[in-house]
Amino acid sequence: MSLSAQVRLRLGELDLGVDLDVDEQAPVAIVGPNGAGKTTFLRALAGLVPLDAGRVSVGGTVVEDPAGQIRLAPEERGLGVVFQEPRLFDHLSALENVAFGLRARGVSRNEARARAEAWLERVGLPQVARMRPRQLSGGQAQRVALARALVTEPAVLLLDEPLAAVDMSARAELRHLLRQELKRYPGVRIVVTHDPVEAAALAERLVVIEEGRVTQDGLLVEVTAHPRSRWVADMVGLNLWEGTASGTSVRVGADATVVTADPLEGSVFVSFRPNAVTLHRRRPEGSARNVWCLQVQELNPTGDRARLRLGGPVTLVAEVTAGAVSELSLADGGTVWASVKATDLVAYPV
Amino acid sequence: MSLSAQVRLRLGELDLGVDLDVDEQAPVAIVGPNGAGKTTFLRALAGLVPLDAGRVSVGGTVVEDPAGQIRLAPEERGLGVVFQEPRLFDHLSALENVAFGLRARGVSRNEARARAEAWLERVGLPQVARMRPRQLSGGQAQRVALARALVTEPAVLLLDEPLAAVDMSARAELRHLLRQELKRYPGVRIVVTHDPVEAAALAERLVVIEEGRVTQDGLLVEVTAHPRSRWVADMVGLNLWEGTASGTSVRVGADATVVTADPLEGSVFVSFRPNAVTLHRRRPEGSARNVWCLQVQELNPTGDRARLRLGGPVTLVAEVTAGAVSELSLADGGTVWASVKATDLVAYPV
Amino acid sequence: MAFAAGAVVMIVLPLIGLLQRVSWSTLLSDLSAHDAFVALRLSLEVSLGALAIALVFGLPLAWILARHRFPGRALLRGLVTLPMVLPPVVGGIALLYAFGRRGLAGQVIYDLTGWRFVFNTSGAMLAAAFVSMPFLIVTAEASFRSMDRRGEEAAATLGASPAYRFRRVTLPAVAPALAAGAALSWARALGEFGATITFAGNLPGSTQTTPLLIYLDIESGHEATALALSLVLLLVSLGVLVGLRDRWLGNP
Amino acid sequence: MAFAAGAVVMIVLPLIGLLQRVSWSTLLSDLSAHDAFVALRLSLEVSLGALAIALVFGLPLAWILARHRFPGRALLRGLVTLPMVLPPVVGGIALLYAFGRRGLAGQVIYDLTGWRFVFNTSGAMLAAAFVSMPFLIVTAEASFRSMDRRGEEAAATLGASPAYRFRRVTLPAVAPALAAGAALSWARALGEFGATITFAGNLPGSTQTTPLLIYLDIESGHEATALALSLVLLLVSLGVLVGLRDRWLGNP
Amino acid sequence: GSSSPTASSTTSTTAGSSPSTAAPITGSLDVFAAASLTGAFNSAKTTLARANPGLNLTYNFAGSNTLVTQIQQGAPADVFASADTKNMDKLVAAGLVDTPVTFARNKLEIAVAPGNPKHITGLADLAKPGVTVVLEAPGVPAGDYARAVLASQHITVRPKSLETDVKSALVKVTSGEADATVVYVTDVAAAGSAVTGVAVPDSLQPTITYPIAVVKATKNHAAAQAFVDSAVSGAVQKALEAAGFLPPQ
Ligand SMILES: Nc1ncnc2c1ncn2[C@@H]1O[C@H](COP(=O)(O)OP(=O)(O)OP(=O)(O)O)[C@@H](O)[C@H]1O
Ligand SMILES: Nc1ncnc2c1ncn2[C@@H]1O[C@H](COP(=O)(O)OP(=O)(O)OP(=O)(O)O)[C@@H](O)[C@H]1O
Ligand SMILES: [Mg+2]
Ligand SMILES: [Mg+2]
Repeated sequence: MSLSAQVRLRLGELDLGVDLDVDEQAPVAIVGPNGAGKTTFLRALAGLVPLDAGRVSVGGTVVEDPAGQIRLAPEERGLGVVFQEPRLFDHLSALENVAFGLRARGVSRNEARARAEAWLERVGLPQVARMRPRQLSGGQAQRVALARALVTEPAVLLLDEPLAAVDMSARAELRHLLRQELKRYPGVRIVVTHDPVEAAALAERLVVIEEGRVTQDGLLVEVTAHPRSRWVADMVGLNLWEGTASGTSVRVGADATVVTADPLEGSVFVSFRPNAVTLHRRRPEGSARNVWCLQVQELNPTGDRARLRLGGPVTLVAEVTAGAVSELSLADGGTVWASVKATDLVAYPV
Repeated sequence: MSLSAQVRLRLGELDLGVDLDVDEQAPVAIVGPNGAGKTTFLRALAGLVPLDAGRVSVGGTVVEDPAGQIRLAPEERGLGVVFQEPRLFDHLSALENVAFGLRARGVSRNEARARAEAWLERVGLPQVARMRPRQLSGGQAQRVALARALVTEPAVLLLDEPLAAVDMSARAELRHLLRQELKRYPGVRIVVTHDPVEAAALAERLVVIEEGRVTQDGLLVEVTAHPRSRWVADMVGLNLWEGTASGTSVRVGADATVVTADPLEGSVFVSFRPNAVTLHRRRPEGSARNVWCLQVQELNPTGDRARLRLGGPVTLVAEVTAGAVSELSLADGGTVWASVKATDLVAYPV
Repeated sequence: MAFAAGAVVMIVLPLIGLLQRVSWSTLLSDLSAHDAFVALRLSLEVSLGALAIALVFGLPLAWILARHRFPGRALLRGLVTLPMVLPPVVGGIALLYAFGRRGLAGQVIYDLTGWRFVFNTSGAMLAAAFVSMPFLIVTAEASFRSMDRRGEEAAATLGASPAYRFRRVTLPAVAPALAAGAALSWARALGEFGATITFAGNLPGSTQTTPLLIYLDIESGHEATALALSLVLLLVSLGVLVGLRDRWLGNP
Repeated sequence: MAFAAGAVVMIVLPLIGLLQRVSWSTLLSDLSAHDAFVALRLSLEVSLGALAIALVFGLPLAWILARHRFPGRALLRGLVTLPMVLPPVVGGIALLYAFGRRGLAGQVIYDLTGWRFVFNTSGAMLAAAFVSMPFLIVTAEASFRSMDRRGEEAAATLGASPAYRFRRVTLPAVAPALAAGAALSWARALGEFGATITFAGNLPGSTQTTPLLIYLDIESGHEATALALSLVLLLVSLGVLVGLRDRWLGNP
Repeated sequence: GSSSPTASSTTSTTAGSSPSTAAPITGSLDVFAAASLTGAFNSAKTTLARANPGLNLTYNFAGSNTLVTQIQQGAPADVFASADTKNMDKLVAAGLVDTPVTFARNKLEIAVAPGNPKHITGLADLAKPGVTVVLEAPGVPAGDYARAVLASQHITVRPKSLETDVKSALVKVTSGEADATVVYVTDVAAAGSAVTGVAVPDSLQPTITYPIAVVKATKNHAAAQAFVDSAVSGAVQKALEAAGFLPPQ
């Protein structure tokens, strides 16, 4: 069983052109900015919006092909969807909602109930079984929707931000559950997420969609280590510069050149981790050439560390310990010297 | 201007009893598990669900007091709400949605348009002004809803997970915007969030609601450093044990006693950071008494680090470098020795 | 508020006027004197039959009008509302042309099966359905159109067939509007008069529904009886509407 | 699908039957010979007037029935549907008792202002409103009841007064159902016959609406004219319903 | 001894004094007339208008019973022309009208499909098996008259339907649902070629009279009286005769 999709469609301002082949080996995570077309892509796979062109096939069966006049209805495609909003059936109890897909497939009343109950338990909500959707909190509703899709065990599973409304502690647990479920799930699994932690926990392959196009596609570790767009870099928390390399020297701005470890030529990306940045009260001595005097534009303490957004000849985010913040008496608007070791800069061709 | 609320109400299974006084000094973040009653609490403040008892006053004016038969309508309370779902008006364009509150308050058509346009720009969506809500993506819709509430500049601002549907990179930016807006906002500001980073960025005070009750309330740094419930500990990413102290020795389980730095007596909480845990292939030598042989229950690589859930005589989460994972050849299901220094354990009375 | 009171006055005052004129002392004898109970039973039978016809035939049509695009849809949508506009007698004549023994379809049916609608309870039902079905169709169509379809989409991705979806998701979602439409349709069928008399005739026990009996009472000068009978008709329908609708709709 | 076709047959076949019998050659002379155009104009005026009355008075009532709890609500909800059940002639008599010159309210109004509804276009409107308003009320109430109120809540927190909310949020949300209700109500008013002739009389130019003229044509043996006139009535309403409704409802 | 609702004692054919050569009628005049008089009264209107330029004549046609209710409820009628004496008597009893006069008579006739395919020659044929007959319901004058005549001849008819008025009975015949019905000659005449009439012998004809009276509350008594006179023996009477009504005598 595998999914092969060439999706071409226009919807309002969106011009979607995404090619994606997914096999049942491992779950795939899709990430991308708001409005990039992630939801629309899933909807197209599910048969909820028609393709203008292209083709979608599931396990070798063509389920949609505008040129060949083929278009299977959503219920004929054997897939399950968790939508971005819960979309529970208002007139059914939480349990009946979860049992719906089973009943629709002809599973007996008792068995459907039992399996639905088991799944409600798994998503941590055994107590809401008899409640109506409007009596549930936002997060509870989304968890019921998750159970409703998972219980039917379809050949293709499409999840659109399944954990966005789930609270942090429950999220860790649910993420764990989902990870296990997805891991052993014998089908195609695609998860849209905004959370890199979630992507890392759930998938091995990461697909980035920006403005209706796939901009990166590869193993998660590969994509997160070598971001190719500002958006991806922001998402994985790396600094990213684009520049022109000649040898180990890369020109990344009007007044700024950095030195990297590996020699390259032509257009390159340079990325580095925020915690590779060292901050100093005065210009550091020694041979480091990647040194700038920058202004603190934003200071965000998070636990025992702090993230700083610094601007000047270059713009970068630095992460330092809380101790360093007070030691250097850093504050919004102040200036500071920042240095990065050449060996911490990763350069790769555009 | 300040808000003083004693909210008592029952709704379905929820028994809500929350007392909260908020002044205009700084924003307050509310966190808590799904179904804890956070949304219901905000709805009660807004006048969307009636109190059974208690009282709500805004800036000295009692807006609701069941005993005194006082109950102002939501539109008479002068507050703004961002709901958990966008709740945009389907028949109005994004721009008209944002302008709605201004028009309702009698602002002229042109001025309302101009201010709405400015806000759409601020939430990063100038291009969707003429689109209808059903043409927006989930995240775009929620951002429009955010602009719609902020543009009216009400005396009390209630935000229910304003950034949950926003993508990571836009979220950083929007969080920054929201942080600035909330900072200079001259009114009462309450934000419900599931994201500790968001709470840290937006608020100085953190209120934890669990099962309809306030379980912790204090400065953010204070609450996150001294969690008093498993939920809070999970949220801030700390390990938390409850135990009985006699001096520096705390009994935290049937077979487990830990040594802390500060002597205490009676029931105590013990918390420590996951990265305070050191892992070893074999039992470490020396004087460390906080040493256990544990099983790896889960292993989550996140960037250059990995989080491990370990179980045995005690249960804890450890964070180690990616290097350590391969060095110790850690894997799901394996065993490992874990130690924590007494000085890294923070103990405080229950 | 004041306007709402105006509406109540406009509707309730005439009913009070009726109540005033009913001669209470002779009410029971007025009613039992003639075919009142036969007519009432027949009225219920005919109006419920018409409602059943409207539901079985009208609902699918409403669905198709609401959810499918096809050439001539706008026209068809207009056509199905026309029986409401037609003066009842003309409606009856039109029915005769279509389903009478010499009618377009009636002739065929008669020749094939020997069945005829005229002078027959089935004819009264057909006449009542003809005038009342549009109310159900229009209401149902509007509700099918305006309902939120996201639930249906979710049901489809859960593997539900269109029929299963319709039954388990769509119908429950539009239940309040459907109930309103059914109530309108039923009430209209219960009050139906002109088309029935022209098409089906007037024979006690088979086509003489209560409104026909009331009309005859008025024509022959038995106004008191007519009013008494109207009162009973009103009470019956009030009982059904008050009793059933609230339960059906749920109480918000 | 087959059932939907059945519904179409049931409704459209009689209309085709009518078309067949209209004597096309004499159509124009049939129509221009008498008060046809006067009656048509009056019909439009009366039915639109009735619709206006239904909207102004009926809509607030529907709102109150849908959104407020008060003792007797279920009863009132049933009461407002009764004019649909009442045979039209009885409805006319009831109107006379209430708003006739000697009626409960009519007497008072006449004594105070010298105004009378009977034999007056306003009376025809009142009669048409009496029978047609329930359709609007029931449909509007159902839609007010079943609509998603989260938008209204959001509007309230944005500072919108109840009236502003109603106008800018509630009405647009229920527009399709309201349009359907208004169409039903208008069509019923356009076809109204029994209550009008009884209550308002049958005076050319002031109360003789098209259905009344059709009735007289049939009474005096001019069936061809009656059918021609019915046809025109149908075309007018078809034009209005097809032309306006699709625009009003939006095309999904 | 037929029990048919024939002329009442209050009806007289001699009331009314002015001859048809009276001065022109002027002012506005509201005539409430039974719906079955629509054709005749409308065609007389043209003649009346020509002869009386100052006359503003308005008809209000409806069922006699409806008209009675309207007049009782204070409707602004000047003249009431009824299709039966029973309804007129209600107004007489209530003192709302002057003494009525008979202005027309009618006869019963059997109406059958054009060309008389079932070969119906008289009332007796209505009882033949295979002949579908409809009659008007009890209380509807035409039905009561027909039943009285049939009873006097000991003919037992089993009608398929008891129609609420003459027109719907006639429609059953024109549409082929029924083979025969009994209606007034004027109805057969008005229906033209849609039906064929089979005469009922004069010897069996009941007395069917149409009374007319001035409404007491009239504001234009002279014109009202003039219209009544015209109905008895003037232009209106001529139109009635053209429509098949019999003169008052
Ligand atoms: N029904 C529609 N009509 C018109 N345009 C639409 C429609 N649905 C989507 N679009 C367009 O497609 C774009 C992408 O929408 P989509 O929901 O696929 O984004 P997304 O990647 O899921 O974003 P998010 O992360 O915010 O959920 C929207 O910005 C909108 O312009
Ligand atoms: N209308 C209602 N009827 C019955 N019970 C309700 C209703 N609304 C809320 N509840 C109950 O109140 C509980 C709390 O709901 P609420 O929406 O306030 O939670 P929350 O803290 O906002 O959760 P989340 O983080 O998932 O949004 C729900 O679990 C539900 O049982
Ligand atoms: Mg999306
Ligand atoms: Mg919530």
